[in-house]
Amino acid sequence: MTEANLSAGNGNGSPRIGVYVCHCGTNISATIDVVAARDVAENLPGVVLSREYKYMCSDPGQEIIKDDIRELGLDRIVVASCSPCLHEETFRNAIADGGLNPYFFQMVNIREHASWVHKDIKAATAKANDLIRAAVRRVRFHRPLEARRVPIDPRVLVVGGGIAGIHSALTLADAGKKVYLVEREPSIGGHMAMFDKTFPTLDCAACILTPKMTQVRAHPNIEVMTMSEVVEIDGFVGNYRAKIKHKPRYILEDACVGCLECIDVCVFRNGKTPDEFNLGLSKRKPIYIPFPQAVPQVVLIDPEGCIEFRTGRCKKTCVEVCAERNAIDFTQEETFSEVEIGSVIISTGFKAFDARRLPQYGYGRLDPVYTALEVERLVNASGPTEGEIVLRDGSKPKKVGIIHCIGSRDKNTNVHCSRVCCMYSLKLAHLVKEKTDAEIYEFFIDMRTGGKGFEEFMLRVKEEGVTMIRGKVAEVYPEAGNTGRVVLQAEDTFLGMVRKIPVDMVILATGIEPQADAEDVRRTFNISCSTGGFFTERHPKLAPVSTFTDGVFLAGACQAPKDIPDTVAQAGAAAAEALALIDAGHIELEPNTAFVVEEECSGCKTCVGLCPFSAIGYDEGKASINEVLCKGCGTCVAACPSGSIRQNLFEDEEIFEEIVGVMANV
Amino acid sequence: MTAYDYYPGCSLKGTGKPYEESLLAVFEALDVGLDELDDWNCCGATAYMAVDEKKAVALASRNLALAEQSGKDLVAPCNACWLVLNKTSRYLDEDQDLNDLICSAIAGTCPSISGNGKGASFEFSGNVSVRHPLDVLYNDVGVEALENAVTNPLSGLRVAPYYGCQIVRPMSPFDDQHDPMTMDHLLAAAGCDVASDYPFKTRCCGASQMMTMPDVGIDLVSLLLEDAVSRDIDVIAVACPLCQFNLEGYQPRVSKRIKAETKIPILYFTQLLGLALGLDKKALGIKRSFVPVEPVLARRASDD
Amino acid sequence: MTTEPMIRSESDRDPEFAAWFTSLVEEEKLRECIHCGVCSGNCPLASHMDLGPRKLMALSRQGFAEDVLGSNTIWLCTSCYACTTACPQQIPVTEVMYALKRRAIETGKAPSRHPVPVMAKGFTKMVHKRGRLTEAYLIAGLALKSGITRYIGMVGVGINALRTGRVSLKLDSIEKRDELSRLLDAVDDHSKEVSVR
Amino acid sequence: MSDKPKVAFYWCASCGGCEEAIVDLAEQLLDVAAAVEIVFWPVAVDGKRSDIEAMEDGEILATFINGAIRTTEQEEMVHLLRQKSQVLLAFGSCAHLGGIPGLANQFDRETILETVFDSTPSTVNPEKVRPQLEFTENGHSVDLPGFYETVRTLDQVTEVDYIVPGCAPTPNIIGGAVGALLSGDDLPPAGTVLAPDTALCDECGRKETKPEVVAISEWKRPHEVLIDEDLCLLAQGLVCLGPATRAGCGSLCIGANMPCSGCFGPTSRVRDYGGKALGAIASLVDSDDEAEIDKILAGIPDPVGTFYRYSLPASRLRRAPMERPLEVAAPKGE
Amino acid sequence: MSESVDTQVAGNGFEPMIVAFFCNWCTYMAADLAGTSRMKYAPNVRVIRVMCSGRVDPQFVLDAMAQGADGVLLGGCHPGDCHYQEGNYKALRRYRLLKRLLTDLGIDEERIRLEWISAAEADRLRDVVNEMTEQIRSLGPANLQVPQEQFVKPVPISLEVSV
Repeated sequence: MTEANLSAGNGNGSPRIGVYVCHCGTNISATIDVVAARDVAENLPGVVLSREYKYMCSDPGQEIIKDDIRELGLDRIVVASCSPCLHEETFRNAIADGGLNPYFFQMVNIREHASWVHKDIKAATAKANDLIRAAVRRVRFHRPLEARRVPIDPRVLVVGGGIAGIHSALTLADAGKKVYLVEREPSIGGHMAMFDKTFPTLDCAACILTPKMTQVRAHPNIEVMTMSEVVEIDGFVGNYRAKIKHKPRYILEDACVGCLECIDVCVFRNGKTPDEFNLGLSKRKPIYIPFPQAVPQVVLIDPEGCIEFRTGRCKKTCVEVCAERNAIDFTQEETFSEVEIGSVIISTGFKAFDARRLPQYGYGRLDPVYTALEVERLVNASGPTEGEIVLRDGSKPKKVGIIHCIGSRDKNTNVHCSRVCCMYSLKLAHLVKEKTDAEIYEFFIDMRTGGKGFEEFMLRVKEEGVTMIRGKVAEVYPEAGNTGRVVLQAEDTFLGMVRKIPVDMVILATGIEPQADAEDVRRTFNISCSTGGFFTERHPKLAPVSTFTDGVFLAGACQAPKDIPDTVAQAGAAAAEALALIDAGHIELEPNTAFVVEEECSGCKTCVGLCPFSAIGYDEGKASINEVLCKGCGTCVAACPSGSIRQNLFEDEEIFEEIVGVMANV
Repeated sequence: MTAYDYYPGCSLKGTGKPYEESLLAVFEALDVGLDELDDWNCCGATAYMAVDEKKAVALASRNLALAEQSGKDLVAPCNACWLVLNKTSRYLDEDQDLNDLICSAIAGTCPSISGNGKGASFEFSGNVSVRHPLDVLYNDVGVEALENAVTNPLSGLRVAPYYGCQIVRPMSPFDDQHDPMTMDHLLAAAGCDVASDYPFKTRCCGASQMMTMPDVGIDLVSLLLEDAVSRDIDVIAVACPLCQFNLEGYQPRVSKRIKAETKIPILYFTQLLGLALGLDKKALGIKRSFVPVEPVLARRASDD
Repeated sequence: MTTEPMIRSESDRDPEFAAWFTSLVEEEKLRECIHCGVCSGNCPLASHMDLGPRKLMALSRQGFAEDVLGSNTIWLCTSCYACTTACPQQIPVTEVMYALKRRAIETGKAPSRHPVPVMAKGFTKMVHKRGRLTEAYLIAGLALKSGITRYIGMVGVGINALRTGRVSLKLDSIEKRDELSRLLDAVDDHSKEVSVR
Repeated sequence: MSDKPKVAFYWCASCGGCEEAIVDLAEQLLDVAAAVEIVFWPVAVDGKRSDIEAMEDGEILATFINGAIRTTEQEEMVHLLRQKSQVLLAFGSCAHLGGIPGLANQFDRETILETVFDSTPSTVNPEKVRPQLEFTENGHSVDLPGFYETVRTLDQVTEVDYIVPGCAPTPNIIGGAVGALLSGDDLPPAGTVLAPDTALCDECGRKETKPEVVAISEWKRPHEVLIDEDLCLLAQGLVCLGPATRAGCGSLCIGANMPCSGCFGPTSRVRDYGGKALGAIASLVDSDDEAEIDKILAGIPDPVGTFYRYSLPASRLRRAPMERPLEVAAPKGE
Repeated sequence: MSESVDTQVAGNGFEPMIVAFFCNWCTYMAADLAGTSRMKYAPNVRVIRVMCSGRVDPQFVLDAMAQGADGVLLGGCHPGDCHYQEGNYKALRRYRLLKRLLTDLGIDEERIRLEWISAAEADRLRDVVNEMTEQIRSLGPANLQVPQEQFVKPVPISLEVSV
């Protein structure tokens, strides 16, 4: 390509380029010789001006660019600073303010990709120079573009009906938006519904959650789909379409009034199946309601346990008693439905660590060993023991050990800190102490009480006489002599001695893990996971509820372990982000779409089948790209055998020039 | 008939003699061949590693090199030997520099392995796995074959399986690290009443300290035995000559230490399997126990 | 009543030792200890140790070589690997113990008549020479070198072993003794630790 | 001396097919011959290098050069003719892109010489005699041209005004080129390939038979299958490079039921014919699994020969890496 | 490892130049994350951002090599994770054929590499860059950028009769 192909912004003559090298305080300038970089840039063809400055993204920094555009007639801008993911938008806006098309701009990433990852100043500076040279060469070929505007469907899909999903859904619905709330369990409520009290205020979890659940049920703008899962999603921001699978409940949801008579008359006199909601600490019948406050207030049938399903010869007393409403339907099958939405909030929550994975703690093998979640049910008034703390052998514990960090802070299981265990362990210590007056030992590694009122709560629990031992229990084994007790062996690192403490009850503070199927959810919604398996936010500081997929937001523990207040705050934030999108009515997208140059196209159709979004059509001997459907991947551009497809912002010339730029010094 | 190379290790020729006797008898009864490795040397145990690492590796490597000549899997009944040989084989696999060093040393100094003459060279092919008898009996022979061969089930004999430390840690290629079960299953197949409540099946017995710091050793053994006494264990079954000697040899001192009469026979699991297979007690080395075994067996008979 | 000073000044630290120590395990893993105490809690010998593995590691990281190499902790370790498998930071504690033992012997910091190093040395000597170990001779040698009195309580065991035919008084050795000792000499190289990976 | 415009033809590393192509103009040739004076055409007309050397600079209106540049003599002649001509045309694929002789750039010079003078089964050369640059006997000496390490295209040696593409150029293309030159007006910018700037599909008779989605699970070679005479060849699993190749030939090969092998080279938008064609062809593979992809692509046994059949010297890499890139100029054995 | 790579720059030895084409959504982000995590790796790679590995035209790879790159690294999303559903598969298909073409031409196969690196895998990005840099360092320069004068100098067939 020759200089003749250059398109100057001012319409005539050669481009007038301004280069700005940012110090980013010392983030860049400590490793990259910014003055040298500026000098190198100054001598590149087309560069009219080159500056270095402390903080290009600051207001004064942006003002410099604007002034230079106006005063020196710059028509191309290159800023060498941080990642374009961070400030590309900032500088484009500044350039537009300066009166130039914002796409006459190229950003060079010399911080994340150079100064922060190298130590050798010479090598890092050489790399920065190469990258700046590439940008200068490339920007000469930029053309004026306009952002694409896409309308936003105001309906929102909320995936997961725990406290995060509930709060998001209510916020959106109160703002007048239609919400589809999808929950895979038979009731919304999530883990919070299982808790007894919440730390540090000791509010009753049910007392604060159930009103919100009822609101969800009653809200005209919310459509709750339980026993349902999103199996497929396609489209793009503002215009998604989700396919939802509904598992059979064997009850007609609209007909059931939640009288629960069918449960009473079931041919099973007593429950035989471990009750999921009580973690198996009690039994339920095959026709049941998950818990008294369940939403929807509708029973369901578990075909595994139901005689009718197993033999087809049940008396069906349930059907008899429901004759009037006729809500029971043994023939229900899995169904699918589709909804159209503009944005999605993912609030799929967490999975409690399975303590069986650490056999040295005896869970599942030694009767006195419980998980924290089980104890939540034990202390709960509506739990299997109606709030009495009774052990599996029927006795009340006199000595209780609580072991922190089970499945957290452990490279053999999860490296991360689960963030809530210290506090919920203190809460359980308090509750168990209150109910049994047992002697309680908290074995912790580090007591993490960073939160409003948390430290005060810890002091209160100490005052109540709970013994704090700094050291993780190494082993739990049955005490000699058939006492039924177990011995906790740990180094008390305060004392520097190993201690053996026999107790009646052990509570394992199990950590928070991503849901077992987080990987599937991630794929379905095309978002990413961090190393630990939690969903990745767009930016850890500045976009904590956004994802890299526009219009898909995160709320709650699916993003990282967090407590209820943080979950609710994040759920509100996710709802607000969705509302901002909806109320803008449209969204501006990168104009990086591809287009076919008609007179160059031979109609070979190579591109047509390659587009995953069916954006390429073929008509009258030529291919053409539907700009609305094009997402700008550029696959067709690379494949076009006659070079007749271009991609805005990523034209062949631009990339070839970048190659020349980075290689120019070789 | 499947056959293995057999690496007895020093103990099985001394204090662990009944282990060797019963092992050979049981394997023969189950039609599994064991061919003693020609001119094997000491594995080095834990002591050598504490003095000189490279030499410790070289020492164990010589045995692996010998075993590679037949290519059969190598059965090492002593836990310490089993671990040292396995660990060495892993080092050789993972550390190429070390592997080169050892191979060239073998080539240069051991004509009986690498052949005579100049340019003798040696390379590990990695074709030999080091196996424990528990592994072989459980995974190769199988519980079912054993069950079928049992003629004299040891019902009513309350046996605590004790695995010791070095066959489950740091590697546990054939069993669960925290709750190993292979011996439990084998003993159950022999009809034993397996004491699954015995909590210390992988706790270190302290054997390596018994000679050097007897007080410490006695402490560790006491813990293991005291618990067994409290649980009415008839016999503790072991899979390692060091554990056996340690748990058995000091019971009079333990009795004083815990202030309770301690007379629990410590039998190799192979001895128990041999009894169940109806083999001759003498051939199984039962008579070589310090703690008399007959009373326990007799009590079982009277319980029947 | 003797008193041990419970204060350490910076001059007690040996930076070279600290650097050697942290380089034993790749990726500075040894610095990642979170002091949960599981190693000590799991250690069957912790009850007899002056430091226990956790404190030993902490002192080593800080370079207190004298405290570490002079401690009984390293000699009490029986290599049962309970600490290694339980460590939440996956620190190979047992292998580090081996390295500390070797360092103590090499630098002459091992207590001179302490039975553990004495036995270890006797063991290696016998194996180097004969290729195999004869238990009775090892014990006899140990008793002579580290003080015979402590073994008086062991006499009963010895008699039992003799009675049941479990003691061999014949010094065992392999055929190719010369090959083995030449092999061991050929790898006499202390330039690099290999085991802690 | 006539005042008809002077025209010259010259051949470098080529097969002679391009000369044939001129003869193939048939009656048209007579028209051309009548309109111009052919001052130099070694293959057909007697003439000496000295005749050209005697000419004024720019005396020749147009010189058509076919063949790639392989020897010193070719290079000298090309420079000479360039000097004497107003317009220099690269004629045919070899001059344009390097052509078939350019495939020699997969090997180094020594390998080629060794093959030719030594190792082919039909060679009998026990003394391993090789031609020499100079040979003197009885005071008479003869010399031979030097042989370059690398084959080059004409425009890598000298400035080229126009390109007449094809292996060989088809009569319509030649006719168009000559016509444009003689009419003298509206000449395109220098460097232009005198053929349409779209791909061959545009003029292919089978275009409309190509389905919108082509996904290939097995590549086939022409001798392996019965080829449907109407259906798009790519759709039949044949590696037809028409989509990547400049139009203008009238899709002659496809008319003869053979896939396009790319002699007209790329369109002006493409910098590396082979790279582009390879990208397009590979994209059509119907698998996302690496092993299966490899299996399907194994149906293209010789990627270099397939995608760079006519254009290796014109490719971005120009040739296979040389063992001793800095030593090539030094004669062997010195 | 990372440090040793970084410090080798100071020496006078051969420094490989690697041109990389990174997908905006995964490998480019991983490189950003490596930066925010202050990981250290070899400074030999020059990253050119594309929206998807599917945008990478084999011409780019050839062009970079022709201009003197000693290696070319392509970074895309893991199979099944493409931001555009399947662009990475297109990249894979082209890469497999291109790699064959290059190795047929006699170019070391280590010089071109396609890696799947998700946005979270900064450590992998670091390791891949370091590993590739070291591999190419040991291979030496690619020498694919053949200076013009080497085409121009005449080379005689042979001056003597070989024995």
